[in-house]
Amino acid sequence: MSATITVDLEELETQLAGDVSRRFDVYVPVDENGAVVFRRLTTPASGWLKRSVSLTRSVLPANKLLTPQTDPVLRFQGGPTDYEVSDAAASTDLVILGVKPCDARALKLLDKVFADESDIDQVYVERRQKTVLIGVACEKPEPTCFCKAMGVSPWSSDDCDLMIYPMQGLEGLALKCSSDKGQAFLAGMHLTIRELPAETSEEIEAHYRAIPQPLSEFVGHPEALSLDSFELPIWGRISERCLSCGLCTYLCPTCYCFAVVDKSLGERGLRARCWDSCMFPDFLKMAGGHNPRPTKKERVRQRFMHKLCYTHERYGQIFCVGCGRCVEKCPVGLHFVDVLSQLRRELAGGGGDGL
Amino acid sequence: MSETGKNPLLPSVHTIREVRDETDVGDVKTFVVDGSFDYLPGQCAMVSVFGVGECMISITSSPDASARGRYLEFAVKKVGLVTEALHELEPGCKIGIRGPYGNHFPFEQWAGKKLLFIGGGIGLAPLRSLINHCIAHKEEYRYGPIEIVYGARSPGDLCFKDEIMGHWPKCEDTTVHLTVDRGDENWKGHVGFVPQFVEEIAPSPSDCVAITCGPPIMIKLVLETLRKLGFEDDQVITTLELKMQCGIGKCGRCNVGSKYVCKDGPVFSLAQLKQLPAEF
Amino acid sequence: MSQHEQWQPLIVAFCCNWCSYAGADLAGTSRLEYPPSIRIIRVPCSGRINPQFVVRAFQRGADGVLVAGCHPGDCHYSTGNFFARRRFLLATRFLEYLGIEPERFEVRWISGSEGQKFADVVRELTERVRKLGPAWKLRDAV
Amino acid sequence: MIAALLEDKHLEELLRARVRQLLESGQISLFLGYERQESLPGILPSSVPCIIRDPSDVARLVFDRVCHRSLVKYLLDLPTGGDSKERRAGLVVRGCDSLALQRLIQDHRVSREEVYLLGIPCTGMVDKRKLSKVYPQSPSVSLESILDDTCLGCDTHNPVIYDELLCEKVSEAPSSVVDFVQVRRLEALSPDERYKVWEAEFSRCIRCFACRNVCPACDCRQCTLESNDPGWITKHTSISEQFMFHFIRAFHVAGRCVGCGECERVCPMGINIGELNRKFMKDIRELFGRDNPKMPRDVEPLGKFNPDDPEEFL
Repeated sequence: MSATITVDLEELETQLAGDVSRRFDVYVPVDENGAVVFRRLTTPASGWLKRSVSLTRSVLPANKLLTPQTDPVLRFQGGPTDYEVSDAAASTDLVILGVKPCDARALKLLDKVFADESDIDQVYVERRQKTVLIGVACEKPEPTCFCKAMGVSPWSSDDCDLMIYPMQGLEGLALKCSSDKGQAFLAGMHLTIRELPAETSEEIEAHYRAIPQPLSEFVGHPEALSLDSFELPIWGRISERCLSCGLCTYLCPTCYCFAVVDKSLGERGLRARCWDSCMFPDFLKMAGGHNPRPTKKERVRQRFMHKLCYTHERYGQIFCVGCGRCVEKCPVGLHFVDVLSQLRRELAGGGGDGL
Repeated sequence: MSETGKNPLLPSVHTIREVRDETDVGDVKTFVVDGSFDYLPGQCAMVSVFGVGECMISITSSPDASARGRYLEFAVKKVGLVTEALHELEPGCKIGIRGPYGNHFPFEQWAGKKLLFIGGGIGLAPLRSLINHCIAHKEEYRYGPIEIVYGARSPGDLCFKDEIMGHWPKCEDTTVHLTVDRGDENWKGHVGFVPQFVEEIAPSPSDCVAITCGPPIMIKLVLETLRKLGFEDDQVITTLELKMQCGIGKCGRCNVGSKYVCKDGPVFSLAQLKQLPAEF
Repeated sequence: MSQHEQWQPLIVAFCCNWCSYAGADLAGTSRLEYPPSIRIIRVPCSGRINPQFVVRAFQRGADGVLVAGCHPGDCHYSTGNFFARRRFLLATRFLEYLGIEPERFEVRWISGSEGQKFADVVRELTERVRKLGPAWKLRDAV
Repeated sequence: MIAALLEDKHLEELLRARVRQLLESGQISLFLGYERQESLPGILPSSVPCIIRDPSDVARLVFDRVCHRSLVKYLLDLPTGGDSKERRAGLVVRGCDSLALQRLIQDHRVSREEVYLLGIPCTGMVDKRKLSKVYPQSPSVSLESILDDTCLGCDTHNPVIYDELLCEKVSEAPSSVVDFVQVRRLEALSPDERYKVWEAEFSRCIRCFACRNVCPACDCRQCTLESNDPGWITKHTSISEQFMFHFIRAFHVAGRCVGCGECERVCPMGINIGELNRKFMKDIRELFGRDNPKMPRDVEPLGKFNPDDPEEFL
């Protein structure tokens, strides 16, 4: 692993807003009416870099930039006997600055779905290759954060190309390269780089290591569920309060379900992959009316079994990175930590397995 | 534009060559489209009407016939938006097709066995691909006698009449048993539901593979009948149908437990199905 | 500027079958001149017009939208336009609140004998919209 | 202690005792109430909806100042008709909940006879964002400083329908909502400026439908947004479709919104949905002379007319 370095904050800011923005689409977190969202860097006011790296986690995970809510597949034009169809899948050279380690880890998990199986989604893979992830170590985690419990370290550069450590008291901005792509990107900016002595590097790590994350301790280290949990009574009980909205899935960095939806305006049309949610009642409803998951019980069970059991069986991983968004935002508190806690009690009571 | 040109959801555009009405009421049509690709019986393709959407349809032509005639056949029942739009189309119209998707019927594993096909209504569509393939390769795979049990609501609802009443009964060592839920003045054949009919025919389970496809309630009762007749779970093959969007195991729609119907299915043995959560 | 003069705004008019459509018809048979860029959608009654229709028209290419029905008291179904009046009192304000220029949207009562009024309303609306230029605010694209 | 500000132990005891009686006597077959979520380190306390069917579970019930979400819409999930007794439900209603329930009753989605209402005069819930700034340790916090803005402007603290009240009525103050400060501020802008405001707001929308699903005025059996034909919206999220979605949502609750503020509270993206609803409230007030547009009546402003309504379309 390469050493920790420092660069001049203003110099980096100028480069990113200038030359880098000409070569890449640069996305950074901004605060819009209290909601942190990623926006394309166009005409930033000076000081934006410092603001961006000091923001808390975004409402929508950074990794959703690679799987946008409406993602064109193809365009068509003409009538039924003379359609002209063109490929509309696009990928651009992308820089995402301000990625939290949880969201970066989520991309590693999504790689297993989109890039690691026999049917590779080339569009995703291409985007992934063309994206430079600039992470930011978590200076001030939210009370709802529990990434440590899910095996993510809030300062680790492992899942990013470059990592920023926005720690106070250093001369300049501390950075670490963690991939060849990151190295090349950094070199392309021709910044004045100062290498930090090993002990400062250790101090930085110690600083981040010491930042408490109380919820992680509460969550512990969950293990995967077995298929036996499918029949537990808990699903009927906890799902009673679900609103059947798609908030949890749309905010979840590891949720990726989509629908393929056509839209035509006159003779022209667009087919796109659009986010969809297993919490919506019609998610699995078929044209004939049959719905294998007709009530909230089956749908809530699907969400948690998918994350805790099915993905583990298929990809060897629990699909949760502990970002805490569902904990913070679910309108009825039907979130990962609460469900996990209730599952543990139920399994302990019933002499069940795991977790 | 995708530089690699490997957009997995991009269909190729095919022209409809012929449209055949399968049933008297006109709710099932077979579409013959120009062009083909390599596939095996049981596999599906994503068929799309531009501006309306896509749906997963099993390929009903046999791979042998497709390869010879450079065409694909899809038998489509009108049930939803996309299939309704498809039914509006005529020869010369263009549709999108991508595939093939999913696994196939494990016909290579049935050497020396008797084959029992049990179909209901439009459920004969995927079986038809397989039946024609098995008949064509009967000697190669040393299959035993072939029995086909097929039923529909009424005589007018029976699909693929040329084959069930013409071609198949004439094939060597092949028997076709037809039944309808309700007969009419011209119907001389059996009247009754498919599962009961199977019970009456009472095929012997020894050295036999049963392959069934039809409406969910029929499949459920047929499985029950086969169990009573002494068929083991691994002797029974069926297909699952779930809403699908991508066909490549990415969209997260058609999972049953950790399996994706579009990729790991649609063909499952009863033994495999029993390993999955009952949510289909 | 010359481009703007060339440009013909597209006006979508929702006309009730019994009065306003007959008014439009009369304007035509009386050979009254009004801009040809209007597209009339005939509906049974102004009470049938869901305000969503107006948004949909802007989405799909309209630069201006006219909603026209019988004068209050003259509704073929006796009260349909009274309901429409309430609905569109709110809808006009709401569209404006969302940022749509009020000049682009109009509701008028036009009877079957008011061919001249129909022609005048369409002409005035078209001219107002022409000054504003093409509508882009609610326009959908693929 | 903030915890003490949030709780009312006496009321909770009354509630539990009464629910136990109701369940044991068979007068109701289930009770819709709130339970406190398991306390998590560093995380704001939160009470969530729960259904109690067994009298021995009444100890789970709470009523405190973090009981967000209205319970009434859960009634729609309960099976009805036939032999089902599930709809013989008891529930807690505050002022805003009682308005919401009246809405469902008017729409024939719930019948008054099948529900038993324990009324609780309510002086407001706390705002989680305000609370998070002072929680857990802040020596002296006034309740007013952490109350939800909607609650601060509330003029219906006391339930308008109930079978019994669990405590004394509180005095009502005139609502500050009728000032429509934000609506007026937006009205003062130019159309282009207003469009920019809404474009920015709607561009954040992720169509999770939390606003719709939580709304007691959104009680249709089949939502128009889910109808394929004509397909008013698709799953595509162009800004045009976002405008259409918010137009439909707001218009469908125009004259029906009870002003509970839930839509704004649940929106994860912080969209100003409430200013759309309040615009309709303000216009209904001005145009049709309804002093209190959020108070459900037999027929709503858009379901009736007055021949003397303002005439602007001659």
